[in-house]
Amino acid sequence: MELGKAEAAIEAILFAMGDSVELERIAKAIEQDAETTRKIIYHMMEGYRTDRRGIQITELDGSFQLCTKSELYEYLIRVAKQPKKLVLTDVVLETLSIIAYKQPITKLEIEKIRGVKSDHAVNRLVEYNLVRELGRLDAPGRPLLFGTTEEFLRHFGLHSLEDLPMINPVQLEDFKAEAEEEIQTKLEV
Amino acid sequence: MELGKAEAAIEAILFAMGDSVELERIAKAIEQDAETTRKIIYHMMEGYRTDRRGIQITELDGSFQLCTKSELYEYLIRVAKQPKKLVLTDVVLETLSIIAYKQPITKLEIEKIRGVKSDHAVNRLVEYNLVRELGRLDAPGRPLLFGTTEEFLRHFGLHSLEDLPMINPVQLEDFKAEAEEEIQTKLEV
Amino acid sequence: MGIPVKLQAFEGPLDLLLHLIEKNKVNIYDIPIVEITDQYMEYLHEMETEDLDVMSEFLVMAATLLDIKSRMLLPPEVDEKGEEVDPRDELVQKLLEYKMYKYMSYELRDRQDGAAFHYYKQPTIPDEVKEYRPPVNIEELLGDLTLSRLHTIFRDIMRRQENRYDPIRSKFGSLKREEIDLSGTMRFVQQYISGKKTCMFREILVLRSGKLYKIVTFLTLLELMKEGKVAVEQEETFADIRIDWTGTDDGVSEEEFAQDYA
Repeated sequence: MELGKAEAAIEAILFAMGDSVELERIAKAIEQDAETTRKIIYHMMEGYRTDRRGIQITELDGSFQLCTKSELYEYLIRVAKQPKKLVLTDVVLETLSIIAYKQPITKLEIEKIRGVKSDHAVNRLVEYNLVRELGRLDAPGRPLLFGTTEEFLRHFGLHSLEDLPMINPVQLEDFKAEAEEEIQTKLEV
Repeated sequence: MELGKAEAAIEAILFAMGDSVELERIAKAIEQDAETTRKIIYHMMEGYRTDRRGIQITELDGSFQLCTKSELYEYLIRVAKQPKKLVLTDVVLETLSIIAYKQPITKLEIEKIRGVKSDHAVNRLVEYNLVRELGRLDAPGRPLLFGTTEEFLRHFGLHSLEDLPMINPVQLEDFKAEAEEEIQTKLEV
Repeated sequence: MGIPVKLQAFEGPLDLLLHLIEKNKVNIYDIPIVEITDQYMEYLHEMETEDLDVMSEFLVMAATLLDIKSRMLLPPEVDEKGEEVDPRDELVQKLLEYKMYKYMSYELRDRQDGAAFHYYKQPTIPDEVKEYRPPVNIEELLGDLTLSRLHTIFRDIMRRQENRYDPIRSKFGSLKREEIDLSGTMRFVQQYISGKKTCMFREILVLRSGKLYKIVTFLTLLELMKEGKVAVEQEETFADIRIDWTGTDDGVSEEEFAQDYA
């Protein structure tokens, strides 16, 4: 299969599917191995970068999906309905950040960290499709385990969980340093 | 507005809308007159003609729409038809065993036993032809009753449901006694 | 003295504690437990929440703070390595962890704003492609699932269900939510002690039922000690506590008490 034809096929597949499509499925459809397919897609991503293109390919945890470029948003809202913006309250965001970093995690563990019941927040997150049940923990009561969804990655513009903003060690160190300094000052007084 | 930017905006608009969009709406969105806009779109249509593109713009009665190129149809079928590796999850297995032993049974009763929603699992089992609807219960809401299929018997080499290994009633009593004992212990502490 | 902060704004006891620590500009590693506990209790008094779940969580933290406060007064405990144990350590770790996730949630919020400007497209797969279902190979699907395995699975489910079933509570018919009126209960406990002049802690505990009542009773006792209205004595750990009323204001007499709470 010629490269141009492969690119055309992949564009058609991503366009028609709308949703994200796993690398393996694309590879099978164009009858190439996964690595070659990945290279082709990365090459295509370069091509979409030109100013003349209004769409791009985004990678989500080993899957690929077409979407519009964010800088064209202003033109889109003139024709398309503005997508409903999900407003996440502090409570919900806090719960989400715990799930994102600690997944798979049970409600009880979330509650331990937050110090308050978190049922409501977890249910909201499942409803928004940002969080899903991953299975059950093999422990008494077989509690449900929760983790984030692909929609979560999309919503926060992440390509995989590894893209999660890291807890900045410098910042945490800063907290510590500050604390120590204060103690020092007090001792000297 | 620069030509490249206009093309990008039009591509993004057509992509996001999915349906066909009238020339006038596109023109308004990119703040050009209809004639200029039409010229830009015709120019874009030329660009899509290259072998590397998998989508194209079609004109429908003064409206424009993005769609996949028809010669790539076979790739779409290949993606869609790829059999996903089916696995029976724990949830599905649990549901199957409950239906096998408790039939005829409603979804609600299954959920009571499992303690969680079981729609998905029941639907899967019906799809696999291991479980079927047996009729409706003569109760409010007339809920559906489920039971196992002939396929189920065939697979397990059973001649009838009576061949199912029985649950020992003594064992069930044991479970109950165990549970009560545990609670008793907890209360005494 | 009123506190000009909406209490509902706090998501939980940890959130409130962090606020107090920041407001007082104190070091999280060296929390002045006496001041912070006092302020925390003050907030608690101001709290007018009907939600008992929320209230009990704040009360549990209050009990923790008071516990730390009392342990700070005792000679320092020593761990197996011979190092002094700071009673505040566990709380500090919890606060730090909570603070970290709170900080990360702000990071996530920022990310969300940047990611909101993409449009995605609905699938436009031709119907005949969309409706295609590959045939299910049942033999392959069921694999080595045997009847005895199915039987074991069912047995496990039934066992789990029995474990879930609580034979004692289920006899109650319906479960009532624990209702407790905080200030009323505190008044009740104070009146009981002042009426009796001398009584035992366990004696008060059995007057009413419920975990919340026990917590509130304990808190009230600590409060009365702080105000110098009672003197307490405990012979050994876990022994009953003897309470003597030393307050100046007249307590309620036993007769009146009996009338009020008969």
